[in-house]
Amino acid sequence: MKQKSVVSRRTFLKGAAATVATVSFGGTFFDFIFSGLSPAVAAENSTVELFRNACPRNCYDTCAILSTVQDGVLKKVVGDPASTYTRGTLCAKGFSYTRSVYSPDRIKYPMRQIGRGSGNWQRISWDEAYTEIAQNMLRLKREYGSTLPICLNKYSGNFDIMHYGIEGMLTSIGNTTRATGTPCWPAGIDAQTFDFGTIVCNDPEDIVNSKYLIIWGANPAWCSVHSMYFVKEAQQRGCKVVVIDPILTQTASKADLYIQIKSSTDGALALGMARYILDHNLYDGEWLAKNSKGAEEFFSYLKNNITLEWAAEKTGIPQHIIEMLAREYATTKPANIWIGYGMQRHTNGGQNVRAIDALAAITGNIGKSGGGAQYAQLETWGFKYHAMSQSKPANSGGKEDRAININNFGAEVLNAQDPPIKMLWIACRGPMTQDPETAVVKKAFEGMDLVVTADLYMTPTVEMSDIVLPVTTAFETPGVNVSYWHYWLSLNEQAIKPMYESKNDVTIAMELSAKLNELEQGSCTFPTSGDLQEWVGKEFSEGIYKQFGIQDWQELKKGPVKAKSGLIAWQDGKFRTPSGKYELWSAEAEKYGHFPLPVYVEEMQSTDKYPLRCITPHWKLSIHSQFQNLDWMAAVNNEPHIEIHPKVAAKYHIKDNDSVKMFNDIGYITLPAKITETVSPDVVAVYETWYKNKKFNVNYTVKAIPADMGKKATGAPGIAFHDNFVAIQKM
Amino acid sequence: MAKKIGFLVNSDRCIGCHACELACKNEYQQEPEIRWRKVYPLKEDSFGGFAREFASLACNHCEDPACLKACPVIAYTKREDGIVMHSKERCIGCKNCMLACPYKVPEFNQKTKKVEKCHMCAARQDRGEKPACVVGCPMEAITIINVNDTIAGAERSLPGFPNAAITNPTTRFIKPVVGRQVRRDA
Amino acid sequence: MMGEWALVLFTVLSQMAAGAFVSLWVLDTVKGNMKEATGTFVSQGVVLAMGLGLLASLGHLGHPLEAYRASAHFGTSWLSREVVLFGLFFFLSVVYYWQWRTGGARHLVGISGSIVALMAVPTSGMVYVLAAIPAWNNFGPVLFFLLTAVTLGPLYAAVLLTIKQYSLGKSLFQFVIAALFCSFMSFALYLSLLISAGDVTALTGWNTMLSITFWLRLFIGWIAPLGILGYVLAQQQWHISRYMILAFALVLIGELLGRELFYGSAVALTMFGL
Amino acid sequence: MPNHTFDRITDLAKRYSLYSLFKQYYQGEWELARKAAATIQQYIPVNDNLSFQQDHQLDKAALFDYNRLFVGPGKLLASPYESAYRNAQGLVMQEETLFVRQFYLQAGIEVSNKNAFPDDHLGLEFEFICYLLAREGERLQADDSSTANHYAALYQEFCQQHILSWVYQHCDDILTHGRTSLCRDTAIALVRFLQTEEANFLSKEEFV
Repeated sequence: MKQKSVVSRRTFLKGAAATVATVSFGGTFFDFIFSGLSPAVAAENSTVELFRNACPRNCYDTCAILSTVQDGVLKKVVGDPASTYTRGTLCAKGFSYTRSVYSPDRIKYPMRQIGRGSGNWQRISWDEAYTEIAQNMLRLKREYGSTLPICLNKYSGNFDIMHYGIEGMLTSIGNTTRATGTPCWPAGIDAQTFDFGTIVCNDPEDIVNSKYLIIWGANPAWCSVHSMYFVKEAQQRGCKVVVIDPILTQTASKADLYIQIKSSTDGALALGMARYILDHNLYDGEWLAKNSKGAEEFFSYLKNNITLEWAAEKTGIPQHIIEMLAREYATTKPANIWIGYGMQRHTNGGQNVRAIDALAAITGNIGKSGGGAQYAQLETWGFKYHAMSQSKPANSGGKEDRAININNFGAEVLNAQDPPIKMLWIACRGPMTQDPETAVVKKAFEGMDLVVTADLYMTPTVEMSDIVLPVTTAFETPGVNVSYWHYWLSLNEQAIKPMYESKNDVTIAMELSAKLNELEQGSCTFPTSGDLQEWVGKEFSEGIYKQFGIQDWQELKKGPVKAKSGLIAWQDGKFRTPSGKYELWSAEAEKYGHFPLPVYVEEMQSTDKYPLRCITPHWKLSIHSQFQNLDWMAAVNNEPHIEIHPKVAAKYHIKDNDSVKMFNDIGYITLPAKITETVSPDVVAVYETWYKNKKFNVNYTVKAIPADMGKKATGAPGIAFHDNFVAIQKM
Repeated sequence: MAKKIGFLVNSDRCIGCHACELACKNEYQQEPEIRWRKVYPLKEDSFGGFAREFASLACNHCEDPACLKACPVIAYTKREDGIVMHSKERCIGCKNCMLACPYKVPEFNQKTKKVEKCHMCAARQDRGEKPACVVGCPMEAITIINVNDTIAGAERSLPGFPNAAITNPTTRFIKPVVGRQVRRDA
Repeated sequence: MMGEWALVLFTVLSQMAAGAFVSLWVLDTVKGNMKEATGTFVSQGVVLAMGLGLLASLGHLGHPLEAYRASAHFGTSWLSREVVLFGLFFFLSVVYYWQWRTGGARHLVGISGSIVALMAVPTSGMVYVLAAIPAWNNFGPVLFFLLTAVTLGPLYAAVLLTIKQYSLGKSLFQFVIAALFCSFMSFALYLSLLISAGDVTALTGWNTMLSITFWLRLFIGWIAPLGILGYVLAQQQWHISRYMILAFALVLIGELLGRELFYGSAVALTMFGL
Repeated sequence: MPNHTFDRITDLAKRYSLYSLFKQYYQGEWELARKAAATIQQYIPVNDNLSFQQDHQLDKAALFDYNRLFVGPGKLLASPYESAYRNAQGLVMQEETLFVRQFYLQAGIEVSNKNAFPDDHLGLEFEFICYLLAREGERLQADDSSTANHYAALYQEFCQQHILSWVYQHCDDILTHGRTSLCRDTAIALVRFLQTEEANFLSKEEFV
């Protein structure tokens, strides 16, 4: 349209002048009043400051970051050399943070969608947002006699301790419904809770002391980049690194020995090895007698039910390899096993983890530097959770919070009765991209009176929301972070001002509380004001100060600190099980409907109709729906792909890069093929992530099949993400 | 003889995580399509068995750089320590160096209408710091070496790397070692 | 790989101008019966073609206004040498035109202009002889650039001459037919060499063979003009100007297509197969 | 006051009033923006059949259109940030935003909520122009033509270095993506207005 027809000045202004006179502007012609601008304060010379930040993502490494800020603008981020775990480095995602903070796609203002899913948005002020939310909450309380119709779905988008204030916000309005459990690691937690009493792992920097390391169903080269340095260091010091994984992952490519086990049969391999160890008297009877309960029952189970031939047939691994593995593991001391989260996302995931734990127990490899059965640790999470622990208002109705299973969210929201669920609050979460059975989740969203989502970008979840609240990135708000793997504690300072009208989740809680109390005094107990730094300070407990050897949290401004004790799991031999011992036989497991012993439970099998197992691991350039939408990541890779074995590809006449349709009875996706020998003929791999302008979501094909365990420690069973059976065809 | 420096790319340590590539972009905050350092996937079967292997490559700061020879405005100069520098002021955007370089290193910046490439963080190294990619690599898979030193296992090429005889690059490689693999290909 | 219109125009026009200049000089010295008006007109055509070529080459630069600096690296850069030689050639062609116009002693400028022209064209070809692009790392670029000059140049000169009613002898026709035939045969040889060389080079060969531009170039640039000129020779009607103009037009289009193919189909060394 | 100064002031006042309308359109809440758009389209007759009249009744559609183009929450279809047109991915707070910040500083101005709202938002750039024109007018009224000319020069430089380098493309995006005539007609009006300003700069250069 840019036609350059230049209307001559005279004619144009003559036309305009005629009308100007009729409408006056009030006051003199030049009554200029500032609205967005203001006189510049003394032009101070350019200042460059360094701030301590921490990456709050759902990742083993939780890196300590040093941000460079010039005149209030974040210029670059580097790893904080003070941490001996991340050693001054980040990962590809961490290095792209400037592109996230200043992305043009960031949501800038609170907005209201007129017609959920219509794409018609209206900008509203924070006050208008709070008013509508508060009125809705109070209406629901009146209508249903409690705030239970309000449901929170919050999980791993931001693991900064302050963000537990979101749970606190919901508690402070009364009993509410909570999407409980975790899609990530629940079966493994329950398994280790039955075996050890809870999950504790060695300090990952201790891996260098292992002489034999089995990485079982984990891919640290993609999901815990900094651990790989210590794995490599261990290798250089003579440690044999074995990787057991259905997929020849990036980690497997670095292994001394890679075993391509049939997916979901890990328990059979572990029990086969245990049987060999038993038969050849390679077990540590002394350790078992002193520290374990149920060894005899376990050994008799092995003798009567487990044979090496069966294990070989079950796992697809030649018997002599199982024997070699068992012998090497049992005789090389100390021997370490790292149990991955992918490995337990099966219908028999929990039992498989217990079988692997049992290997570590019978060989006495527990409580030792360089040994153990590493899964995760929450030992460094002993905060006060001040922001989370709020009291419920007296008249809020309902007996207690209601839990629904986060891993079957859509169906459970739809089926919730007396009272039904009428309002959703989504924060640090993306159900529309991360949950199974996306169609059911969408149906649940459609049935709501009000959906509020706090997010940074226009995700599919925000598209299905009524109100979107812009939130701050880690660089715009104070916080504190710990990891579920390493033992470091990092402060997160506010490096820059919050962009646009974005707010921290705790600020949102405070201001919503103010509005609720304005509309109905006493309807919300959340404090209505407070400096965010002070909130951070209040999270620190005596235990944390003792554990990390600091007197005051401000010391963390000088850099991250490492826990001073408890770096080797179970070194004191005091197991937190009912018996105080390692329980091969767990009455607690029986109580939750599982076998008391780590017996083998049959894995889910493919069907003729859907012969291929689709494994959906994490993608290396994203954490779930985060990072892959940034422009730097898109420049490295901007295309999902399905990894197919050459034999399978040949059968379907698929060549490299051909477009392939992968489908089962609940959904389908289409994406380019990558022909590779790194998957086995019975498996295809599709990495789960979210590309901002592609209709790709592998979860269209994933059913909400529960994993076997998870209820005890996390409140709900996990999801058997990798028991997803599909068929493929060339497009 | 002056110390000649070059990159040592240890593909045995490299896990293809692209941190080096993004550390470089983070240091210089470039446009997305400008990638001074790229992590190339190597063919699966190049080292026996099948494995996900990578080589992280930026400018190879060659002994006799084709870019320097081809450039009509003498925008390229090779420093005493071997770093091949590109002068933004002199470049007229004729892209002749992009044709001449066997490793596709020089890139055309649409905004400045000039070519640019990795300068091995010359300014950082002059300040005694290591290049951003070297510091940013979690596996310490990229290091700066004296090209004249003999380093165990260091080779001048990798399968798929264009013939080193053309421009005599200073980059040295360490081949990845693929362990024993028990695979189910039946 | 680099379908650059600017370079296609520059190379074809500069080679045409060079070829035309030499043709004019040869006719002038051998025959010596050329009227000054005709000579002026033809040399003016040469200057125009060369000028247009230089102008087109600026379109390829990120910073055209600083193109003058491109001669700085004469020592090692073939591109600098090309810029210097074609710059010099352009200057000499202007002087030659001026001497034709003013009746000055043009012999010395004619010789030196022709020498510079015959050096400039291969130099321009050498710019593309790069180890990084195997398909070009051979006799190809220089030979084809020369062949363009040798086929298109005389034809362009001939067209200008016929416009000025200069009677062309048979020899010019024979020369052009021979040149065209040689160009066709050498490209066929070059193509078969490429395809048999394997991997990246072969890929370039196949890229060429399988592209429509190649087949268009084959008919328009070689077969059609050869047919016409052959017919003209057989009928001894070389004095009829419209055949000459038609042949020139066809060869010009053929050369432009051929050059587009030259730039478009070349595949550089790949990095690890990417 | 000599009449040619009087002419200059009234001319300045007209341009000032139009710029402040565009400022409100880009900076104000929706109600303000809608009113500003309506007033603009009265001054700069965009199309004869005055189609924009009935369109304004479709308030909601115009509002959603306005938000899809300039506000969000999805990807902005006609981003009102200069950086969206000056760097490949439209990242804010990069050198493009900071060039604008330098320019504001030259005139002793800065964004009040600095580093929270990028300086190169069109609403802020128009406000900066209103400021310059207001100071020019005020100086003319105080008969201090040398300072007035200084502000006029600043205004011209800012327009040429910033506004004119991207706002046409911005208006193009509005016309490609805008659905309602309220947004489209305001874009056409803006283009016409800026074209006269551009012509004004050229004609001034001729006889100066």
